[in-house]
Amino acid sequence: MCPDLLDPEIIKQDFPIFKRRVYGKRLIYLDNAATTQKPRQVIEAMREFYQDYNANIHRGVYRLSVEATEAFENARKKVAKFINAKESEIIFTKNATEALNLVAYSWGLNNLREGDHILLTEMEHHSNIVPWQLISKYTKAKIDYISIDKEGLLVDDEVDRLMEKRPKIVSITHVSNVLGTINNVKKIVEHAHKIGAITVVDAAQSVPHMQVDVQEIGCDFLAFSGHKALGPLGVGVLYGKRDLLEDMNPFLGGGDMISRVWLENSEWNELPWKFEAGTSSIADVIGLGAAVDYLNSIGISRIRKHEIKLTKYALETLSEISDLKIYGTNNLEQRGAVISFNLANIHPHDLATILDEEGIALRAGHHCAMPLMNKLGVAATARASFYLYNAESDVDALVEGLNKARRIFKL
Amino acid sequence: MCPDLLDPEIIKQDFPIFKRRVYGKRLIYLDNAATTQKPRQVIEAMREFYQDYNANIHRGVYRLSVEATEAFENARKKVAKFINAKESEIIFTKNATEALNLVAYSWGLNNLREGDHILLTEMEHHSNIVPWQLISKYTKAKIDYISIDKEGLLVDDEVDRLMEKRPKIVSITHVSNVLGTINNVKKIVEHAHKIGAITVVDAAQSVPHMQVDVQEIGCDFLAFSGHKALGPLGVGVLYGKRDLLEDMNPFLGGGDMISRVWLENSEWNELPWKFEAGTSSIADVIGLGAAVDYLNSIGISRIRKHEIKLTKYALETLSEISDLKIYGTNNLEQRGAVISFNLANIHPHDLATILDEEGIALRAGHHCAMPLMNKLGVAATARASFYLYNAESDVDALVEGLNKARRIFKL
Amino acid sequence: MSSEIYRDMILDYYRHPRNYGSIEDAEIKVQESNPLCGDDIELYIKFDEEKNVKDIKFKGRGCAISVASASLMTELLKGKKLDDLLSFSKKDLLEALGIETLGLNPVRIKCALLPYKALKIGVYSHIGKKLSEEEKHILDYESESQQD
Amino acid sequence: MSSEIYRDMILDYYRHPRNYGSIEDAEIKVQESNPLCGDDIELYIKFDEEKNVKDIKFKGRGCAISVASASLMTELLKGKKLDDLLSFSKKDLLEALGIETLGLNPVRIKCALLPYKALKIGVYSHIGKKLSEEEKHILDYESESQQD
Ligand SMILES: Cc1ncc(COP(=O)(O)O)c(C=O)c1O
Ligand SMILES: Cc1ncc(COP(=O)(O)O)c(C=O)c1O
Repeated sequence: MCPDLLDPEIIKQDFPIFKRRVYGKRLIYLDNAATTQKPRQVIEAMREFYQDYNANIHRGVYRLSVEATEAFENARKKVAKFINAKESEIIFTKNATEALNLVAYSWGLNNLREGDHILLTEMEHHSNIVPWQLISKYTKAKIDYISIDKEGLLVDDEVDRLMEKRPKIVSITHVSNVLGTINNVKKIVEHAHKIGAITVVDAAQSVPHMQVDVQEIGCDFLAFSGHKALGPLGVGVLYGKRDLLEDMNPFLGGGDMISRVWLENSEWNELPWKFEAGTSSIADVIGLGAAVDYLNSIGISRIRKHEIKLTKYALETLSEISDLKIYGTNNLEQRGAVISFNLANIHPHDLATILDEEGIALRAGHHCAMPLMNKLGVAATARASFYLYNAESDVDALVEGLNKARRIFKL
Repeated sequence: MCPDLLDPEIIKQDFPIFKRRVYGKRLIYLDNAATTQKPRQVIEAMREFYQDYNANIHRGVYRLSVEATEAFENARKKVAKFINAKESEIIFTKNATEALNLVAYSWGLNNLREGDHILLTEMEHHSNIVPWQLISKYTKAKIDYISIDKEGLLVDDEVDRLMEKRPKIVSITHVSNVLGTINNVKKIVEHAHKIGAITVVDAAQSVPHMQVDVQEIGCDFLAFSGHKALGPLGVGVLYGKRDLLEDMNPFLGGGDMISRVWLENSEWNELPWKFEAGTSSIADVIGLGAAVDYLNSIGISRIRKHEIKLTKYALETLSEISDLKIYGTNNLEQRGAVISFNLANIHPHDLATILDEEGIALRAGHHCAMPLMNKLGVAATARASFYLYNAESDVDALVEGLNKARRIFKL
Repeated sequence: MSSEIYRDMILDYYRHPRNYGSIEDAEIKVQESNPLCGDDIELYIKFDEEKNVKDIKFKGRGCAISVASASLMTELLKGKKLDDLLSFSKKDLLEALGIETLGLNPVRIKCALLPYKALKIGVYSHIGKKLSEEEKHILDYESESQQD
Repeated sequence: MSSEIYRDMILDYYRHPRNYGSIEDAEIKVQESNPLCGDDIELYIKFDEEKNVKDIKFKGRGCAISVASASLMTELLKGKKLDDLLSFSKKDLLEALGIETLGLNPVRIKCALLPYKALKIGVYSHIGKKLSEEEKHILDYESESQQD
C-alpha cells in the first residue's frame, strides 16, 4: 500500500463508535459535514481533565487550576499553529455560529450604518446569513448576495459587480456545506481589501479537511467549529487579526474578559481573553487540542488526498444510478468531500429513512442553507459527506441502499 | 447517623478526582463557587454519548441522531423540572454569562433607550454588570446599583429609592459569590413587577445549592451554569417566561434557530430553539442532565442542610483565628456556603500559595466582583466555598493551613 | 422495520395525492411548515350551512409520509362536523396511516403530523378560541414530545 | 516547595518596601495592573542629565511577591543607565529574587513580573519607540507564557 494513502480501516480503530451496530448492521457514517466522530484520544483527553485536574482557569493559584490553565492555553497554541495564526488571535467560542455572530455584533454594531453594504453569497450556511440579517435590522445596512452558476460556483462577474457597491464587510464560506464548492477565498479577500472591506471566512467545512493558512488567505477573520474536526461539541474558534481585535468592542461581557471593572465602566483584558467572557468550556477546548494533535499525526494533506479519491469514486459510482441528480461541480480541485443529490422524486427524508435501516447515516433536508435550496429549486437534498475514516465500501453501501430505495419506490 | 445528613466521605467516592494527590497530599477542594467537581455519572454520560451515539441533533433522520436528540431534549426536561419551568422556557447557552448577555442584548437592545434605568446591585458578579454596561453604551440607558450594608445585605431603603426611578429592568444575583448573601429575590421581583420592570435573577450560586423554583420566585428570567452544579463546563441555562421569549428578537443567528430563511429575512423557530443558534454542546447538555439526576438522587434540601452545618462550623472555627476578618452576614439563613476572608495583611495570593502546598484549593482574588471589592475597601479576598463532598475535616485542614501562614508571616 | 411504512397505500397516496389543491373561498386557510426539513403544507377547509366540512384540500411539498398523511386526513374529514375536527386526535391519524406500530422514529412522526398540526391551528383560530398559554403549550408539547 | 519563597528577605521587602512612593516630576510614570487579581503598581523614574536613573519609586497594592519584586527592582536600577533599563531582563529580576529555582507556579511568577512589565512599557514609551506589532507581541507573549 502506498504510505501516502490512508487506510480508513486502520483509522476506524481509533474511533470507538464504529464498534456499535445499528439495527444489527455496521455503522456507515456519512454525515461528517454535520458533525464528525471522535477518536479515543479526544474522548480520553476530556475524561482525564475531569478526573484529574478539573478546575477553573486563569485566576486560580492552586495546583489544579494551574494545570488546567496550562492545558487550556496549550490547546490554544496548537490551534494557532494549525491555521498559522498567533495565539493572541485565537478566540474560543462555543461554535462557528457564535464566532460569526461575534464579528457581526462586535464589529457590525459599531461600524455599520444605513447605506452600508454587507456582501455574502447565495451558498452561505444560515450561520453566515442570519447574524447579518439581525445586524442589518439594527444598523439598516443592506445585504447583497453573490450568485452562483449552474455548476455551483460563484459568478466572477457578480463578485466584481457587487464589489463596486463598496461593501464594508465581505463574509464568505470557504467550502459550501451543500455543494462542496471550494471558493477561492484568497482572491476574494484580495479584491475586498482593495476596496477597503473587512473580510470574514466561514471555514467550518474547510479547516477539518484541508490545509488552511490564515496568513496565506489574508482574511481579517476566520471561523470554524471543533466538532466538525474530530473535536468535542461545545467549542468553536474565531481567528481575528490582532489590530482589528484590539480596536473592537467586546461582544459578551462578564468574567475573564475585563482587566478592571467599576460601577460606571470597565477596562478590557488583553487579547484573546477580551473576547472570552465567562467560564470557558475548558474540557472541550482541551479536547480540541487533542483533535488537532490527532489530525497532525495523520496529516491534513493526506486527509485531503483521501477525500479527493473517495469523492471521485463516489461521483463516478453515484452517477451510474439513473434518475440521480448530483449538485455542484465535477472538478475535484474545486470540491470538498460533500455530495448533495436527489433521486427521482423520492423525498430526501424518505431516502434517509430507507438508508437508516441499512445502518447508513445520511443527512436529508435543507442543510441550514434555505436560500441555496431555493436557488437550486428544491425543498431539500440528500447529502453524503466523508471524512478520513470513510472507505469505498461505505460508498458501495450507499449505492446499494439507493438501489433498494428505487425498488421500494418502484422506480 | 441521621439519614437526613449527608456523609461526604461516601459522596466523595462518586468523584474520581478525589483519588488524586496534590504534592502527595489529599485534595481539599474549596473552590466550588468557581466550578465544582464532577461525579462519575456525569463523566460517564458524556463518554457514552461520544462512544455510542454521537451525532448532530434535531434534523437527522438516522438512528444516531434520533438517539442524540432524545437524550438532549430529555436533559432539557430534567432541567425544566429541576427549577419548575416548562421545557420550552429552558434555553441552553454556554454558561451563565452567555445567558445574561442574551437577555441584555436581545431584550435590552430592543427595549432600552436614553433616559431608561437598569437596576443592579453592588454585589453583582462581572457577568451581571459588564453586559449591561455594554448595552448601556449602545442604548444610553443608565445603570443604578443598590448598595449593601456592613453585613453584606442589600439596603431595603435603597431598593425602594432606586425603584422610584422606574427601572425598565432589574437584574440581581440570588446568592453573592463573594459574601454568600442570599437575597430575597422574590420580594424584589414583586416590587419590580409592581412598577412594570422586567426581572432577571442570576442564580449561578443558588441553583446548585438550594431549591430554586422559578414559579415561586416569579422572575422573568433566571440564569445559571451547569459547571457549578456538578455538570460539565460548556453549558449554561437561561430560563425565560414564554410570553417574553416569544416577543423577543433572537440573540445569536444561525442554524437551528430559524423556521425559514430567505435572502431578505427569516422566520424564527419555536421556543426554545429560537434562542439556540448553531450546533449545541450536546454532550455537555446530556452531562448536565446526568448532574441533575445525581443532585435529585441526593436531594437538594439535604445538600442545603449539609452546607448550613458546614458553614456554621467554618464560621465558628475560622473566627477563632486572630486577625482574620470574615465578610458577610453571620445569619445562616441568609448565607450560602461561601466564606470570603482576609488574614491580617497577608495578601490572599500569598495565602493561597501557602495553602496550595497543603493540597488546599482556595480562591484568592477579586472573584469577578471588583465593584464589590472597592466597596469592601480591599483589592482581593481569600474565599472558601463548599459543596456536598466537603467535610468538617476540610475546614480543619483550612484552619491548620491558615495557622501555618501565620507562622510563615511571623504573625 | 420502518421502511415497511412505504407500503403500497402510502406510495399510492404519495404519487396520487387526494384532495390536492386550494379552495378560493375557504373559511379555514392555514400554512404550516416543518422547520426541520423545510417542508410545508397549506390546508383549506370550507363548511356548508350545517357546519359540516363541505370541502377540504391541501397543497405543499413534502415527503411520502407527510403527503400521504395529508391525503388520508382530508379523506377522513370530508363531510365531518366541526366538532369532529376538534376531537380528531393525533392517534386517530397515526392509526389510520397504520404507522403506530412501525417504530417510526420521532422525526418522521413529525412529518406525519404536519397536516394534523395545520388542522388544529386552523380550526382553533376559526372558532375564535384564543388558545390559552396552556393549550398552546399542549399543542406544541405534542409536537415537541414527538420530536424527541 | 513554593512557600520557601517566603524567606526573610522577601518578607522584609514586603513589610518594608524600598523606594515606596511617587515622584512628582518623574520622566516616566506608568500604571500597570494584573487582571487576574486586581493588583496594581505605579512606577516612577527620574533621570539625571547623563540619563542615569536619579530616582525610582513605586506605589500600589500587591502580594508579598510583587511588592518584594518591585522593591528589589527599584534598588537594582537606581543609578543605572537608560541602556541598562532596556537590557534589564526578566531573568535578571527573577534571579535577584532567587525564585527561579523554586518551581513557583506561573500565576505567581506573573505577580513577580508585574513591576518588570511596568518598567518595560514605561521605558519604551519614554524613548519614543513605538513598539512594533511583533515587539508588543513578544512583551505580551512573555507574560502570557508565564501565565500558562
Ligand atoms: C454569581 C455569579 N454569576 C455569574 C457567574 C458566571 O458564571 P459563568 O462563568 O459560568 O458564566 C458566576 C461564576 O463565575 C457567579 O458566581
Ligand atoms: C459552512 C458552515 N458554516 C457554519 C456552520 C455552523 O457550525 P456550528 O453549527 O458548529 O456553529 C456549519 C455547520 O453547521 C457549516 O457547514
